[in-house]
Amino acid sequence: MNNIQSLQYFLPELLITITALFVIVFDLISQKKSNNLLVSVALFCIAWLLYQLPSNGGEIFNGMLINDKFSLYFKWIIFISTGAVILVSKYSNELDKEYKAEFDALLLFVLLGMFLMTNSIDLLMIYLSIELVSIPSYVLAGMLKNDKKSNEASLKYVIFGSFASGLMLFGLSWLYGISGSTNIYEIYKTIQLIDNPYMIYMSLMLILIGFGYKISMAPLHYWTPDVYEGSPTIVTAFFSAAPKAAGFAILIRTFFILFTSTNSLTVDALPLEGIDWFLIVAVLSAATMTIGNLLALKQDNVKRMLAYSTISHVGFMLMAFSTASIDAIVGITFYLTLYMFMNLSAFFMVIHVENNFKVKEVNQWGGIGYKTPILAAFMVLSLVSLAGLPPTSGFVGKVYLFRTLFATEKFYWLGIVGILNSVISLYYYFKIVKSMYFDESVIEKEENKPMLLYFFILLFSAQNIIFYFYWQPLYNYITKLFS
Amino acid sequence: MNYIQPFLMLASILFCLGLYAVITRKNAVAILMGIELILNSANINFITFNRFGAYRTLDGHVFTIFVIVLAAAEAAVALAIIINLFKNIGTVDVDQAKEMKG
Amino acid sequence: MENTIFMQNSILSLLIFLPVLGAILMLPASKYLKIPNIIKYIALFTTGIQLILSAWLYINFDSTLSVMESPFTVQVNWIKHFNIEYFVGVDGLSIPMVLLTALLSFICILASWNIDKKPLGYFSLFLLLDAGMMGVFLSLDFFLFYIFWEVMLLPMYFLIGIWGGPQRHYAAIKFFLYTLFGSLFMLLAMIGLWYFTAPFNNNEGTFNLIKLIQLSPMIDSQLWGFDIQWLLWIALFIGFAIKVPVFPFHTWLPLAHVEAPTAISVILAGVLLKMGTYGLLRISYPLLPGEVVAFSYTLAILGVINILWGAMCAIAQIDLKKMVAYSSVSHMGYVLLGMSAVVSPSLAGAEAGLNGAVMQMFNHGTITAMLFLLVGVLYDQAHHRWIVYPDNYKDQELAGKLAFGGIATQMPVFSAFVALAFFAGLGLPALSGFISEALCFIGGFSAFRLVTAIGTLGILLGAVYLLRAYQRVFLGPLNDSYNKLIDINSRELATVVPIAFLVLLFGVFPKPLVDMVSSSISSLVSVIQGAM
Amino acid sequence: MLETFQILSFLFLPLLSFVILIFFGKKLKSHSSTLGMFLIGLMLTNSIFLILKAEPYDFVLKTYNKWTLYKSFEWFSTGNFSISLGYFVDNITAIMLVVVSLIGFLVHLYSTEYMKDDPKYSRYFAFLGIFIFSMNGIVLADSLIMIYVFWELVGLSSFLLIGFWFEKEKPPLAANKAFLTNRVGDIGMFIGIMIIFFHVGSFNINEIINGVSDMNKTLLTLAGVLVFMGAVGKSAQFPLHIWLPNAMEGPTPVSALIHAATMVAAGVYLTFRIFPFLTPDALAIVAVIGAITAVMAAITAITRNDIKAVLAYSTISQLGYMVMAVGVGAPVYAFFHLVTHAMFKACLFLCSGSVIHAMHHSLHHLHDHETDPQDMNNMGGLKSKMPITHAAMLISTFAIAGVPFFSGFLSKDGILAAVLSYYYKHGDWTILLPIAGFGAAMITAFYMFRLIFKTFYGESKNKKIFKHIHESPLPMTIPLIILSVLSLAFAFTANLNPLVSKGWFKSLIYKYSKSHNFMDMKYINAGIDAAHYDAMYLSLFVASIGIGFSVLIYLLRKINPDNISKVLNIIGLFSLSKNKFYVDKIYNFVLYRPFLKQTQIASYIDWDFYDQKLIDAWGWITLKVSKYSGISDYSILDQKIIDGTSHLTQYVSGQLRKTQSGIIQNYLLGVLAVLVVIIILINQI
Repeated sequence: MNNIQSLQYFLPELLITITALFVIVFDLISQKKSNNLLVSVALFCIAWLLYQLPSNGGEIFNGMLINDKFSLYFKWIIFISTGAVILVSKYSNELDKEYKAEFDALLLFVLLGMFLMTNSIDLLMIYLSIELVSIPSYVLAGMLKNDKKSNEASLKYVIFGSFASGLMLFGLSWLYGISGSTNIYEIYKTIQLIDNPYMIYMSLMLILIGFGYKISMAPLHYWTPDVYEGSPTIVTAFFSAAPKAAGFAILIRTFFILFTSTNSLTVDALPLEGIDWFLIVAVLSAATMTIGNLLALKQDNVKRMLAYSTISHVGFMLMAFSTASIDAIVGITFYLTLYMFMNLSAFFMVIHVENNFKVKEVNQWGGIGYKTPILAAFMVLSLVSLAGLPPTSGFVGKVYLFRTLFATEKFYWLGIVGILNSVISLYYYFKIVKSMYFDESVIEKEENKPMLLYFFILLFSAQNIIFYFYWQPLYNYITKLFS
Repeated sequence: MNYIQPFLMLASILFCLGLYAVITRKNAVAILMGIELILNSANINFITFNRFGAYRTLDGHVFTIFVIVLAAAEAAVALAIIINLFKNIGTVDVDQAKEMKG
Repeated sequence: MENTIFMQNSILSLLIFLPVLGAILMLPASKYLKIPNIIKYIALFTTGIQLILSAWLYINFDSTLSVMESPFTVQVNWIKHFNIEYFVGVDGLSIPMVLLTALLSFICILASWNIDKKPLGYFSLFLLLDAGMMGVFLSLDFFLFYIFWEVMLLPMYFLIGIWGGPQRHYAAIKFFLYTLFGSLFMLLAMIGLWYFTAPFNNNEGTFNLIKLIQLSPMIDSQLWGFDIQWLLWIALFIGFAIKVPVFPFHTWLPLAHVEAPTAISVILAGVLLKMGTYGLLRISYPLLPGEVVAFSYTLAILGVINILWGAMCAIAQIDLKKMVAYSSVSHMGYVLLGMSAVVSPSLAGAEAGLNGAVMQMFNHGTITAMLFLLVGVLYDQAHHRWIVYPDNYKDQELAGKLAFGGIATQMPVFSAFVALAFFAGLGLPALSGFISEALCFIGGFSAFRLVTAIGTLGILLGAVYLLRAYQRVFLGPLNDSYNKLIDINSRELATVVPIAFLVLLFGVFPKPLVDMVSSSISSLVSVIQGAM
Repeated sequence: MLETFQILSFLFLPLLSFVILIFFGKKLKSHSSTLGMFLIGLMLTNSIFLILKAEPYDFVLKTYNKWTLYKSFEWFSTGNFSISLGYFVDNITAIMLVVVSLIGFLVHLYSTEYMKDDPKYSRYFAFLGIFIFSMNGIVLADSLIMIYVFWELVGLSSFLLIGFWFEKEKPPLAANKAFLTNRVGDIGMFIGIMIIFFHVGSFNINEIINGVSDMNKTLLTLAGVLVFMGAVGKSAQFPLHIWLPNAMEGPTPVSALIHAATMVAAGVYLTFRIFPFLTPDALAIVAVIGAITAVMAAITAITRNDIKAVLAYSTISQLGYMVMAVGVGAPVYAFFHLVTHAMFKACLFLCSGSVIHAMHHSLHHLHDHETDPQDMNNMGGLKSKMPITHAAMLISTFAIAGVPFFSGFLSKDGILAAVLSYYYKHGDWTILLPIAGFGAAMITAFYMFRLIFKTFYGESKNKKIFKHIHESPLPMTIPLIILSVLSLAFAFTANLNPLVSKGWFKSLIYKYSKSHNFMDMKYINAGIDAAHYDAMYLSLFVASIGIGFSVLIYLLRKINPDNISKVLNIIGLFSLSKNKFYVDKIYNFVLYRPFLKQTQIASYIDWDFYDQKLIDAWGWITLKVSKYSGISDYSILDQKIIDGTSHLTQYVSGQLRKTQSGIIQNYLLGVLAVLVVIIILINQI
């Protein structure tokens, strides 16, 4: 489809770009007026456009992007979480109000990048979209200009990020060399004919590094805790949700199409002959979840603990990915959806606590359970869900992840590692619960009650219960994406 | 005659040098330079493959141009961050930035 | 007529969800109704209704009908994708447990009347716990069962962790991790069952426990060189054994019981422990009869170890509550022993054993509840419950000396009830403990003679720890520091008397209890004997 | 129907007494005893009506009517397994019911005076009620399991009554000891019952007797001995006799009723009931245990100074006789002795109670709380002050010593004849049985007269006390008179010759010597008949020696007992007796204390070691390592929560944390290292 025709499938992205630019312009001319209304309206329009967006476009922009149900779904969840972050960001006490417009614009650029990540099918677009997400993210991490930690976070992020994307780029260049094309469907055709798997292996590994860095897979997880801790909490909340979804979207699409026996997202995949990358993913996923959980055990900083918890959740999702069945990617998509919301809810709670009670360490959370009883109760729900216990949706999601493992009868050992890990994870999640309810209170009363934050925390936590009892519609919907 | 080998060798050497620089240099700017080396080694690869692969399109070349642009953008952001770092802790030695760990 | 049918269809769901409703109601009620103790009254009212409903259930219960024929059974599709059903029903195995749960919940609300620390949290969590317990006993769908099983976990964690004794955090976490460890195994087994039985059911996995009775014995494959059935059994057994608790997994129990507030100890010992054995009887036994046959000898040995080890440890305890806690370990051993009898060559023995086990579940529930309640009464007044002060007691003058002594002179009625509970605990005829213990032994003996013969030592050891404690605390010259104690008051009496009545009733006239369970037991026995 | 009602009234009347008195005793106050006496009196009348229906053996026609009443009710049933409760009444049951009711009634009467000032007056009578209820249950039971049920209940009532004065130091301990010791026996009994049940398929005694024939003999022996263990406990046979002397901590009328006349005889009653299916081997064991008990207790009794202790050991000794009699195949004489013993021993105890009562009042008068009112060394010369008590006690002492014209002579000689004939038949080691039997008879005569002489004769040891001694009031002396009359031989038979006698009593019980599953009873009975003259002469001889020595030492004081004790001590006999054969001490050192220690070790292992170390720490290595990790700022909870694997995981976590060094280049190096490793591994494949 040519470029002009393709634009009809590109309207949300266009509006995002326009909004981002306009936010900056507005900031220049508006003399410190709040842009909340503007952003809200824009977000609403984007949502409307997304709602209008057809999902049968196929390849657009001359095979650079693709428009399908899979990407549309991911766009939705990415949009919701990013939108929530943008709306909630006005409550953040850390951010300098002067830079609010820049913050919004940067977030919108990242949103654009993530949209592109979900539907890139060309190596160039893959690289560009990842960079489009990364570069504003470096800035976001360093938003607090005078804060040493924030500065350090952004430094580490930029070095690590460009290093990883450099490696990926090198891998991409080899892939290009092997196949002579940059479109992944074309490459897929060529790769099937090549009988020396070693070259493909090399580029596969390098590309995995690029994607792995985006989703914090071990050993690419190193940046995560430091960046999460140093960044403003609102940014951390954002990092822990939407980019992970985008990363998984691009990982699933690229790896499923490129490195398996099939080029479609609707049938179970087999590895290419001689290239058993499933095993590598399995091993790495075991490492990821183990590292995430073990390191989370001894954390005192809540944000850092949640960072490690994010890593461990990525491990769980990779665990299912290693089976490369359709059930697995349905499970991952499903879990990702649930995870994003429960995690955001937990992070919003952290924001709320930091704003109101000025505490950052777990053991300072004492008595919060009685100071804000309702939020704390929902926080418990989110934590229980993160730990994967009934009666919460986290449990349902985890069941699906484990199920794929047992259903495909591969990697039973991985299942055991996974189960052991979920036991370990209980400990640190419940450390927070314990602190909230059992410890002596050292904090003062809740000062203000931001309604929007309340709303999002309750909404995102409520899904833990709702999708526990009625996950079926959602799951069915996701299943249809892959048929 | 196939001249592809030397170019690829060059790219690989550059890649390794880049890695080496990234890992060993303590100066943040030098690390950035190492990353540029990695990116450029990939660029050489792209161009080499496009030239010797007898591919009809110019995908490789286009790719390279985009990478150069992106590298510039990245460097701009990175340098800004490094300057800020210098403002905050008075050095660009990355080893000094280790407040967060564990 | 229509009313009856409506009642029949909804009674089980009502039993489960009424407490949830009560818990939800409490929130606005506590905020807007300025009536003192409104929360407690709501809790009391809810559990009271639950008790009445369960009594209605008992009156209309026909033990000769199987679950599928019973008018109370409700089976509705819940999640079609996995064939998960909202499938609740009641039969001879579950009805005693349902009655016990309803009764003890009601009594425990009464017993927690003096909880003044965050009553809203306490009572709403308690009601959630109640709902979870009811759900476990009424579910006939494994998935539903598992959900309720886990639902109980969190309220319990908080109830111990916030309202418990000095070591409550430790106890709560320990209870939580232990139980969770077990339930993970159960989860594995559940998924395994679903998955491995699917080939025999048109490739549709099911969690329906009644269907699985037919399906699961067909599992014939192997995994890592082990029979799948064996693996499933082991996983289920570990899951349930922790709850029972069976010997090597029992150490959470004394701690949790000691640290929990009185009412929670009652629920823990009275109801939660029974879930382990109930789970074995409800799930492991009918689903994996072949493994039951192979495993029963081990089960008998574990039961005897429980009996003796628990009793030995109880003898050495100097904390009254801890002693009672260990006595639970010992008493649950009887249940295991009775359950192992199912492979007995004599049908009479097998039935005696299983009936004994189920009755022991009920009777121990009542007896131990009484024991904990009474210990709680004493603790409320004396603020400690040492039998003998420990060597490292804070007051070195008192260390190693008898803590109480001669309380019976001061609190005659209270002591009489304690004596009743203790004698019931040591299996005195005419009190309910005797019949079930004797049946467990008779059953166990018909299957495994030597092991059971060793186990009968438990009769002696049980008497040793209970009577020694009774003598040291209640008899002998009155310790002058306790001449201010007041005898049991009417609220406390109200908690104890109904249980005491049941203990006496089922000791003298066990027929209602036996009739309730025996036909379900007979069919269970025939399932397992069919696999031999 | 009426019959059933009549039989069941034996259970319900005393139960009613218990229930009313326990709930309304406080209101009834002193009327409690009246109520109890009324109900037990009804029961006594009832039992007399019942025994009148019993059919004696017709010695002329050699036939008897099988007069039995039986009925059983299903208690509960699980389908294939059911337990029934029922009664089985025959001559023996009827006699036992009379004995229990009679002594029960007399003890009630006696207690109205003896317990007059006790604050727990009504509770005392309530407990007596529940005792009589459970004792009747044993007597009426038609099945072993029912016997077991009531067996435990008499244990309970015994516990309650021994520990009646629980505010004192010793009674609770004694009560515990009694209950627990009995439980040891009960375990055996329970196992025995189970063995028999799974071979016969029934608990009913008659069905068992008919059904055991094809059972493996060794197993049956084992089962028999195990069931007999119950009797060993309850009837205080060696080695479980230790509880009975302590049981004397209870009120004296209770000792008379429970620990002399009825409950302790339940063991003998049980052995009597199961006699037909005990194998000869099992019977031999029974006989030996009886013999050991008889001698041992008798020897111990010699050196007791507490008046009740003498009687307690004498009870043990006499019970040993009865058990021995069953063992040698003469259950009829065992039962005979049971009944005669019930009368004279109850009388003895009530007499001692009367003496203690008097002593107590005297001491109370003197405000003396130090002197032991039960110590015979404080008595002496009471004959003049307490003539009725003295007369009654003397009569019953003659009875127990086996003096002709008294009831003991009849039953004891039957037993001795049976023992002698057993030796005649088997020879070999069985000589020990008659030696034990006659030896114990001699010693019994000796120490019983020692008791009489020390208490009632000679000079008063303590004049002050003596001055205030009075004869007990009428409610206490009437039972003494009745019981002493019943200790005369004429109460049981008109004929003085025990074996030729066809007295009413023997004709009632004679048929029970007729049947045994494995032995020819005719042959055994003939042997007993043959040995009886030898036995009679011998027993008269040993009894007179015993009495003679007693007269010489304690009445005439011709021989100093200390010298004799020194002589006896050359073979250690005196200190053995003095220290009760060290049984208590041995148990204490070998069983009880090590066991308590064991439990403490068990508890330690369970909690301090298994839980705290293994479960919590999963290996002490991690504990040690964590010392070096230098991270010590956890809260106490965190320290403690190093549960299970988490110790290990915490450690691993600590180590893993070092990888997150905070230095960005290390991160990059880590990434590269993993990449290289993977690539190398891929190459390997």
